[in-house]
Amino acid sequence: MTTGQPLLSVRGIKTFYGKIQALHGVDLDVYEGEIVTLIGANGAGKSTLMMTVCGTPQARNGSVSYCGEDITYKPTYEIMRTGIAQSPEGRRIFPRMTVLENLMMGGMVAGNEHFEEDLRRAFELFPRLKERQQQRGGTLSGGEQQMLAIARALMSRPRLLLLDEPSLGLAPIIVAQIFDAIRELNRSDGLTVFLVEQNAYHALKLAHRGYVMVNGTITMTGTGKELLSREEVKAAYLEGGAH
Amino acid sequence: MSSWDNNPVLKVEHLTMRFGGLTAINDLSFNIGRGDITALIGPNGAGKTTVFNCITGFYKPTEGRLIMARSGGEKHLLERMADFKITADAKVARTFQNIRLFGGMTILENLMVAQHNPLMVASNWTIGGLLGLGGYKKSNVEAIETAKYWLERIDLIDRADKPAADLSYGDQRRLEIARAMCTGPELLCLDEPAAGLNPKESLELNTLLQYIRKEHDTSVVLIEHDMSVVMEISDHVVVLDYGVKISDGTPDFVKNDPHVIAAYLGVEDDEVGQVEEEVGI
Amino acid sequence: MDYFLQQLINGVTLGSIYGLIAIGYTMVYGIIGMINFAHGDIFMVGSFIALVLIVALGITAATPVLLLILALALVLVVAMALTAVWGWTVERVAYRPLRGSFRLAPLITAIGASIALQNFVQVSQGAKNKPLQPLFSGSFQLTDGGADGSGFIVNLSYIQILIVVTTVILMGGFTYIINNTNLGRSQRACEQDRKMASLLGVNVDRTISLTFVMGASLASVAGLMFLLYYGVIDFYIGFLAGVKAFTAAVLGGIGSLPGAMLGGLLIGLIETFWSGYFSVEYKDVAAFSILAIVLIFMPEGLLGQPEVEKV
Amino acid sequence: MQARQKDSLLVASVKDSLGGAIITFALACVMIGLRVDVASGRGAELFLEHRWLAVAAAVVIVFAGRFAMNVFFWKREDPPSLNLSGFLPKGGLSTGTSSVLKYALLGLAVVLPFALMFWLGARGSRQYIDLAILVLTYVMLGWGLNIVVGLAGLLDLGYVAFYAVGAYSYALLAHYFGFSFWICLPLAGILAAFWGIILGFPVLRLRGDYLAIVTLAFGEIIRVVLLNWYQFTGGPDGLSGIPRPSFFGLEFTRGEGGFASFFGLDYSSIHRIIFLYYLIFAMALFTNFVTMRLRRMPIGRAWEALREDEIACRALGINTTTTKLTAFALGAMFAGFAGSFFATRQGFISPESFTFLESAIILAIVVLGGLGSQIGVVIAAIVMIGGFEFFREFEEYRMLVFGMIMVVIMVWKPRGLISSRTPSVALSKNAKGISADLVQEGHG
Repeated sequence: MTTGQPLLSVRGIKTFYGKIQALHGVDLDVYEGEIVTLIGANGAGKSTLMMTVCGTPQARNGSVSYCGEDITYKPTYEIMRTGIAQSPEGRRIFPRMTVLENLMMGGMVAGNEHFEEDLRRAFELFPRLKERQQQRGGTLSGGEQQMLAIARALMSRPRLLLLDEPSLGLAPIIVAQIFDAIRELNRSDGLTVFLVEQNAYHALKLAHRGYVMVNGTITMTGTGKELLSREEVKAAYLEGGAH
Repeated sequence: MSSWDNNPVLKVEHLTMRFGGLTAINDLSFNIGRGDITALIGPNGAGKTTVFNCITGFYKPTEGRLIMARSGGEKHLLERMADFKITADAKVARTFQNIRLFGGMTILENLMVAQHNPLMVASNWTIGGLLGLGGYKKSNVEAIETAKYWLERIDLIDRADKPAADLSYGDQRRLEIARAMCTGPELLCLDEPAAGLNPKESLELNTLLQYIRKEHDTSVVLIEHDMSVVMEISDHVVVLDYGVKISDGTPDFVKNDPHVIAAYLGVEDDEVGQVEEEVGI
Repeated sequence: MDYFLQQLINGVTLGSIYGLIAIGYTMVYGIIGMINFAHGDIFMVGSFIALVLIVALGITAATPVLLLILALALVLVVAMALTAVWGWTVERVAYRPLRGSFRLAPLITAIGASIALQNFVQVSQGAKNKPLQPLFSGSFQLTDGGADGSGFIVNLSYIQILIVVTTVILMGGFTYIINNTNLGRSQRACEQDRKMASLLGVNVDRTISLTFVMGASLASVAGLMFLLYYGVIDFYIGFLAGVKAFTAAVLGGIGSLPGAMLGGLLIGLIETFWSGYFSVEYKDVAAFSILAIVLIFMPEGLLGQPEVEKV
Repeated sequence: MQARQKDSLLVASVKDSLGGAIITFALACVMIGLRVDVASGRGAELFLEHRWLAVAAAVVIVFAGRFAMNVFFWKREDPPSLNLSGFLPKGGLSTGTSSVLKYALLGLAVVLPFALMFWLGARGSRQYIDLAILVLTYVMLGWGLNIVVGLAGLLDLGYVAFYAVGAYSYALLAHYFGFSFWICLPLAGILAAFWGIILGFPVLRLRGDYLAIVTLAFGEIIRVVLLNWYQFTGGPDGLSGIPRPSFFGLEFTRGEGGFASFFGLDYSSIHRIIFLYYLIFAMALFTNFVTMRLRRMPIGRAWEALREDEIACRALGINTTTTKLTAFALGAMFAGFAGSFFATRQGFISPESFTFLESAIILAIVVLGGLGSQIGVVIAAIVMIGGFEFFREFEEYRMLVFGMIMVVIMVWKPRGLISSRTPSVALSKNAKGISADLVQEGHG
């Protein structure tokens, strides 16, 4: 699976917020059809990496390429029209728009002709959203918002889906549902998924490959299973109770 | 009865905070022992920062009481006080998750601002100081001395005249703590002090916190995400999840509590055994 | 009672004009969080463009009614288009270079743009009042003043009907655009979360430009209405009308379109009733006091969203 | 993206310039090409004047200008503007240059009236001294507003209201009670400060633009009240016959007991002008002295901290309400002083002098000068007010240019001309200024 040209390729990117450097030269590849996860502690720079891929903020050094094309300095809206979609950290649902309108925003890039079909599929994936189509985004529960954020991203018919902490603040049962949906999308549609997670256990179980990020650099990489059994990973992220 | 219940510096009783329909904290009670380093931990979105905002007056709790007992014996009901009064009178100081320094002011100035209230008194509310009356000058020198003391502690004395925004992340964190200490607090609330720090900076932070606790008669309560930091330095751990307390005790007690493991792994309680087996912990 | 009815009619007419201007304020504030100080002057420019076009086309009260209406429709469309270019240019020159810069900078450029526009019109069109002969003079007489002629005669003039009807049509069309088109949704999306909008492929800069274009064209409609209703304009009308329309936007809840319309209506009514029953001199004090009171005691306005302080 | 890069420099420049030309045509065709004016002598009839040449000129100028800029600067890979910026001081002036400039300006201000007299004689120098008085008045107002906007970060668009309160306080106190200037000056300041507190109390919890708008509203309310309260304020006719100031009791009058005869000088009206000059100079220096001194005191540091981060201030136990109020009141007090000076200088005041435009100009001086920078205010006042007066011949175009310059300077230097902040306290002797990029501008 990890042969040929990667779909997304990140090389040596350094990103700054003002004077503070958040990424210190990150290399990372995502191949077509994979689920790749990036795990790391709060503030490690995972979300920054994901946003840098989308060009907001832009990297100061290094390059991001997608399908072999350099997109490092493209404006965000152009990047998002090339088949990349993101469900960002904190979900960022438009709170004063209805669920349906949120999905329409997601579908704008894809145009109108597939809208009905895509909508039907989104509702199949997350039936809860169908019940709540006319409800405003801000009134949804956390889990529903997360579902909406993913569905909204899917409405643009992406080749590469970027998911930033879909499990954040959600009850385990909802997390399980969402991860099932991701697995299903990958298996049946061949959707490539790049997943940022703090919830390392589930993420590594789901992913084909994983990267571990500490303080803005990648410290480890391997298949999900490999990383799950590495002592360092365990120590850092599964230290919940027992040693 | 644990040590923190004998002589608590802060008693949180039945604290509840609702935003609209959302209950961020639900009937939360715990004690912060005097002289302890207490850690408030829990997964993201568990309501830790909301607890801090209630303690420091930025939110008014929907229900519940927060009783601050100063070492001199006076008691303050924090839920009834304006936020600035909580720092000024009840002697509770805090730092913020997303560091809030005065970036355009120098490091020294940041520490001087923190001594605003005593300096205002010394300057007779500006009037005396403006006219150049003696008392203010002396207090000003003392304030600079206090600032220097803390600058030496956090090893920034050489950069005292540099703008705070120029500091590295770790230095900013420690400066924010030093600034809070300049208000002379009896309870210091730190919101994720170790977030984004590298191991060396984490270590420096631990040293600073131990020092504060030992030398300054200040109790510390901190929010932390990273369990390893917490286990090392805290005397008492309170674990939150979904706005309720799921565990409360010594670090050793907490880290073996199945509820905590479940919350941290993001799995249901009854899954814990299976998951532990699977990953071999 | 009859006097009251007359004031009501006048107030609704005035309120329609304020409402049209207020939309420009509320949308721009909603989308980039700045008070477009030059918007009142865009309204004034729109009014002048309409005046020039009316004179250039030779429209007078003597023009046959059908032709008159067609010609005015033409004036309306051309004025909307040209004023939109003015609105676009102001945004492009004075605001866009400062996006993401310090908050005070665009405020100063807005004030600068306002001063420049006012004085540009003063230079190019002269400082004198420009009176326009009334184009429609007819009216419906709603009451006859009683049998003995001692009562108050309530008039509903054609021009008032024209203003209110045009406003209602435009508001309807505009609401449709905002609620049901991709452009409108993009605008609302930018308002609520600009970064997320760009993550969904929305060209934020273009959307903001279009917001200015829409606001300016509505302001030009208000300008034409103002010209027809009062029959006289000068280069300074933008300031007061602008402040009042802004008050309307704030009263209705800034960022909210129905709020702007409601606020416009209320300000129009308050102003006419205050003038009718209390004192004409202090009618501006009434408007300014409402602005202050609303901002102090309910800054979210009637239909706005309360802001939550983030710590 | 690629398609755009294929265009050669020339083609791209032509395209862009054509766009600019079309926009210019759309802007100009009606507003410049046709002018509606009232025919004199024919009642209120309107007639049209055609000026298509002006439109053509505008279009050509924009096309040519954009074309040149495109070819030489914007579209080039290596714009020469990069080299050009090397000549400009980075982040404003360095501390050294700034302090040299400060003393040079101070020295110049001290000797200015006599130097002018020496060169131009009493008659010839009068208009320049008058202009210098005007500039100094704006410097003082700018310094006063700088406390509110520059230090405390509170956006005040109604500052002129306090200027009006000061002016009317003096005029009315002198009119009804016959108080002299020297009694009224502090009273005017206190009254203005009092109004500052009254207006400030309800509005200071507002943030940002909302605060700006409410202060604008208050400014306008005060003006409209002054305009309509005939019995008390004389309405639009204003108040005249306001007493002139005296030099320690000596009036500037001809004959026995006047200033000239006391000092054995020949009477000249220039004495009073020079006295007014030094009066406003002293008042401005006093404003500056107090501000600089306060900056080094807890209250001043609290103002700046408030501008940097209000929430952090609250967490440090600072009462933000009273801190804001003191800034507001103090700024108002200096405006009050300046107002009573204005009244005594003019001898006549009316609401016309206190329009929103005045507030906008004062704010522009503060922001263009560089928020919080005292010397910046001086430079901006000289440029804006002095430059403005020098263009008196182009009466018609002056405000147009004024507005455009406000836009251009802000776009060019959003942080103002002098944009570095001096620390209020330092351990080392040679502490550097802080770049304005780091300094916040406040939220209130």
